[in-house]
Amino acid sequence: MNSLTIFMNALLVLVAVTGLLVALARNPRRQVFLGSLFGTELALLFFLWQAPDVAVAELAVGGLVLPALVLLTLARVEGRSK
Amino acid sequence: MNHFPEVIAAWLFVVGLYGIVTSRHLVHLVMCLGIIQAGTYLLLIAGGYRFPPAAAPIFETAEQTTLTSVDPIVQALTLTDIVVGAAVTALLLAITIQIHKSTGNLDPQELRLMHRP
Amino acid sequence: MIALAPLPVVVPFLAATVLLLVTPFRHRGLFDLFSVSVALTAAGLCAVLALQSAVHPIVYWFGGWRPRGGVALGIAFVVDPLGAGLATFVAVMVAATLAYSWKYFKAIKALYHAQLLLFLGAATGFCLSGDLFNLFVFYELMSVVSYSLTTYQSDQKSPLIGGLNFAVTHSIAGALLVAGGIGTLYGRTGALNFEQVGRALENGPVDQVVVLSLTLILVGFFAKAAVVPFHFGHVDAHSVAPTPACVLFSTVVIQLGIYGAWRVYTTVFWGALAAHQEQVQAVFFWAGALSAVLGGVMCLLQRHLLRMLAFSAVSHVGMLLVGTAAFTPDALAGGVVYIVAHGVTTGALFMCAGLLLHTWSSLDELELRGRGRSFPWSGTVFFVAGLAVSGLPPFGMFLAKTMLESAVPPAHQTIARFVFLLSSTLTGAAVLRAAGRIYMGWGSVQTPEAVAPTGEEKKETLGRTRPIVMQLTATILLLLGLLAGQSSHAGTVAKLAGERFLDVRTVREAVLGQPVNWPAQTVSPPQLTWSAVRFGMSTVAAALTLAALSLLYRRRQNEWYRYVRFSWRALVVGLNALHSGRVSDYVLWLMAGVFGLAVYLRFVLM
Amino acid sequence: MMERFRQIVALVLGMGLFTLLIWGWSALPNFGNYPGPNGDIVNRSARAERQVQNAVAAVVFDYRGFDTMGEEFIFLATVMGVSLLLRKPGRTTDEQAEGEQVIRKAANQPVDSNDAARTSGLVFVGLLVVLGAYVALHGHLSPGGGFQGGAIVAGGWLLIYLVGGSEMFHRLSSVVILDRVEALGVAAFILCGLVGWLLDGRFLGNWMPLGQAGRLGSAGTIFALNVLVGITVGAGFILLLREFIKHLDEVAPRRRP
Repeated sequence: MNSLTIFMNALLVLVAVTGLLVALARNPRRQVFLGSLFGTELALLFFLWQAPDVAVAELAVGGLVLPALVLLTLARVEGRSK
Repeated sequence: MNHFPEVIAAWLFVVGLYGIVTSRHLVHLVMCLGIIQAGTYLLLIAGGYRFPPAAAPIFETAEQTTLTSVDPIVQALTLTDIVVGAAVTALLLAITIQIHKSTGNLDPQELRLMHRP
Repeated sequence: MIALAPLPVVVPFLAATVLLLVTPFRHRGLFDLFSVSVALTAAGLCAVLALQSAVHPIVYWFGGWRPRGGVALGIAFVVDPLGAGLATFVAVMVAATLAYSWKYFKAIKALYHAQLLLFLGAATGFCLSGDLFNLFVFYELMSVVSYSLTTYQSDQKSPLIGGLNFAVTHSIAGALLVAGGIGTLYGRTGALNFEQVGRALENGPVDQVVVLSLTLILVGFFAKAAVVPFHFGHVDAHSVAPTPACVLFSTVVIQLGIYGAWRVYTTVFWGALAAHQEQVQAVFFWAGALSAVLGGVMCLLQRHLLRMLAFSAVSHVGMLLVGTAAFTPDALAGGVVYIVAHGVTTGALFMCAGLLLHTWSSLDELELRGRGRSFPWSGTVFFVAGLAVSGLPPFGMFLAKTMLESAVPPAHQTIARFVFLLSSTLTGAAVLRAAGRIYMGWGSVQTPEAVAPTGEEKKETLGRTRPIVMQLTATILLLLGLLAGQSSHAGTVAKLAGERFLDVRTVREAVLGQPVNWPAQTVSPPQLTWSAVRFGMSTVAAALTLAALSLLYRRRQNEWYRYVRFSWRALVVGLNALHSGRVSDYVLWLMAGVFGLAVYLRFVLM
Repeated sequence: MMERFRQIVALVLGMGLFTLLIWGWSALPNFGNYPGPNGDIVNRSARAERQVQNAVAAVVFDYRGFDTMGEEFIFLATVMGVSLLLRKPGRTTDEQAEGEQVIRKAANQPVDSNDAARTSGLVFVGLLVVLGAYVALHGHLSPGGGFQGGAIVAGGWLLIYLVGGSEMFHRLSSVVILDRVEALGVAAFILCGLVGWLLDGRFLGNWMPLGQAGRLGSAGTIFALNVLVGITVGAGFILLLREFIKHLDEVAPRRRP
């Protein structure tokens, strides 16, 4: 195990934990931020795995556009109930 | 630890499924679907990696093509998969908004398709 | 010679983008005319491909990336008569659906037409593709279009919930199961081309990787094919989607799911599992038997017309699986005739139901009692289609069932016969009962089905919709169903197609090696014996009797009768409760299905 | 009660599935031992044959360009589906676009956006759009490509909404134009493939001059398709955002009376 593998495995554990937190989070708003974090971690992992194309795509989509869509949805569905 | 990435991919699949089954909010359900999709990305990309640390499949000079690199095909597949995942997520979110509009309820356990006479 | 292979996909796709671009010149009739002619063009192209591929398998490499030393870098279309024939059928069904929806919906730009054309391109691509990931892409495109067709009436509650259930279960099936299975196979073989993956698996051991990928891919396609217990999301969507979409869901989408399973199994896993064929085929057989029986029973218990027809489709897909589980050329030939004949006949039924919805804004059999009297024409079509569904000679369904039945290996004959009899009787009886109740006004409203779930329908059509066009399309489809029953033509062609589909060696040589012709082969037309006709007539008689019994049902104070009524009601309530409409239950079924199948395959294959 | 039961069943099945997947995948090659051969062949030959530096772009737009075409249509179908879903009932979407011009006067403004914040925000919009265009244009040379670039541009557009409010966002993203742009992008993708088919029967074949690897206009159709995908994806994502923001406007006045 060199430092690179340690870093990879640590990142994998982080991804696993964040994924679990997203699934267990009951508050959708917190979930969006966790989800965005999850996407960013995945992107970092893909950078490490020498997949920069996928990493950029995941960063743009999973870290930015999709969380934005989710936030817009949440604003819409919670707006009326308040 | 030879298959650690696959273990994490399996974990993400199962966590996502558990989240969907126990979900009480449609937005939460959609996010859990995203976790399952992330499991697929991990599985694919991990399958193309190489030790000792190989280079990314980007070749600025012709000499670099002779070095060992990681698999570009899985990366292309994952890109396609990300688009598909984003597409499905967007559609489901739109359905969520409409469901909220017509029923005012977003709990998947309480949404019923047809009524009992 | 010009390579036509990409055109059946490219033409509808291009036409869809054209429709989106010319929106300013809004003219509804023009959209209808344009899209129907595009679908017919695609059908013609597919038919030409089918004829061409009768001589030799057509292998088309996109971008000209031919395999190098047996390694396929590009994507191939591998066209054989069976796949191309199925693609033709799909195109004809889409054309019929488009013709049926002539001035049907309020036009929202040309989005409806564009969606249907995208669906067509995806479905033909699915039939012709010879690459695992490409197959997945078309699978997903079909799914995405299906979701948005289901939710077309986005201001109503039930289409949205039905669409949600459909989308969630299918996305899991696509993303987790099919994509996961492909990823697993890629991890082992490093390839995506069917033949290359198949060759690599053949040279390797039958181990966990094979078991897991087979499980994931089979369940993924079974979920697409509405096989019990993965049919829930389908039934929900079929009962709430706009009628034209339902036609395609019940006659094309689920059958393509079966076709996908055939295609992947026979190319990718065939060689590797040569020693275990019986054990794998048992999966097809028993999954089919379960679907056929449960679907049939559920079909009879419904009062909502579209839901009833959806369960009928589930039951028929089950019969299809039972009949083709042996994977012999004759079995697959019967399967193809079955898909076509079932498609056109059930399509006619759906179209008649759509006319009722257009006129009365209801799809409830009990509410509609006697209201169909003003439509003697479509009433006749509905009734005759009901007889055809239960297996009346000389309709296509009868020929197909006979071919399927004779292809079942002797060891399973008894069970298969029983399943066929039960399923045909139950689905036929349900349709005939509905025909009697709606178009003749027979029967009482206080029947056991009254406790089945039902929906509130709103009209999806416009005032300008033409009932005559709807009835005409339904009639044409029914006549096509009659045409498909001509054993000397349809049967022979199908048998030859079945032989080609299973000629694994020739296809592999054509894909990874040099172009080859099919070996010379002659087939005899399927034999229609008197005993087959007798069997067909007896299922029809049984269906008519059952329908009559349920129409004659009256409340009586008899002790024995009360017991029957009680258990019948319990069955209705219990089975309908199983179909809870909750997406989380459906996901649990999916998980259980994957787990169960994997455990079974683990013990029989390793 | 029922819910508890469902949780337990999900846990049990989930654990079973977890074991199953790990059991199955444990027979795959160890992590870091990608066996080939397809990827290696692509890596060795793509640069010489297609004058492309990024092998992933070569796979996406050339070797497996047909998949990408399907993917484009999945994206198109989604945008169509979302605009169908989120339309106002009873009106066609074009009429709706005209009608909204009026409604939007009352649309919401971000709470604390003073002019300085808005101006500096808009600078970032420009930066993101330029970055997105750069990523899309250089997909065949460096990491990134049409899809990534398009998504980044859409992110920039989102910033317009954040700093300028929905009024400015809607004014800058006309549905009439974006719809056409998106459809044109996809149509051009197909037409580019059809030209290859007409020239020598290879659909999506690389028929443009290949140029010199490392230059901007190199790699033939890989470059062209990359740009087209960028245009389609950018327009599509902006349309998606627009549909969602449009719905927000309906509740916004109610939220802050």
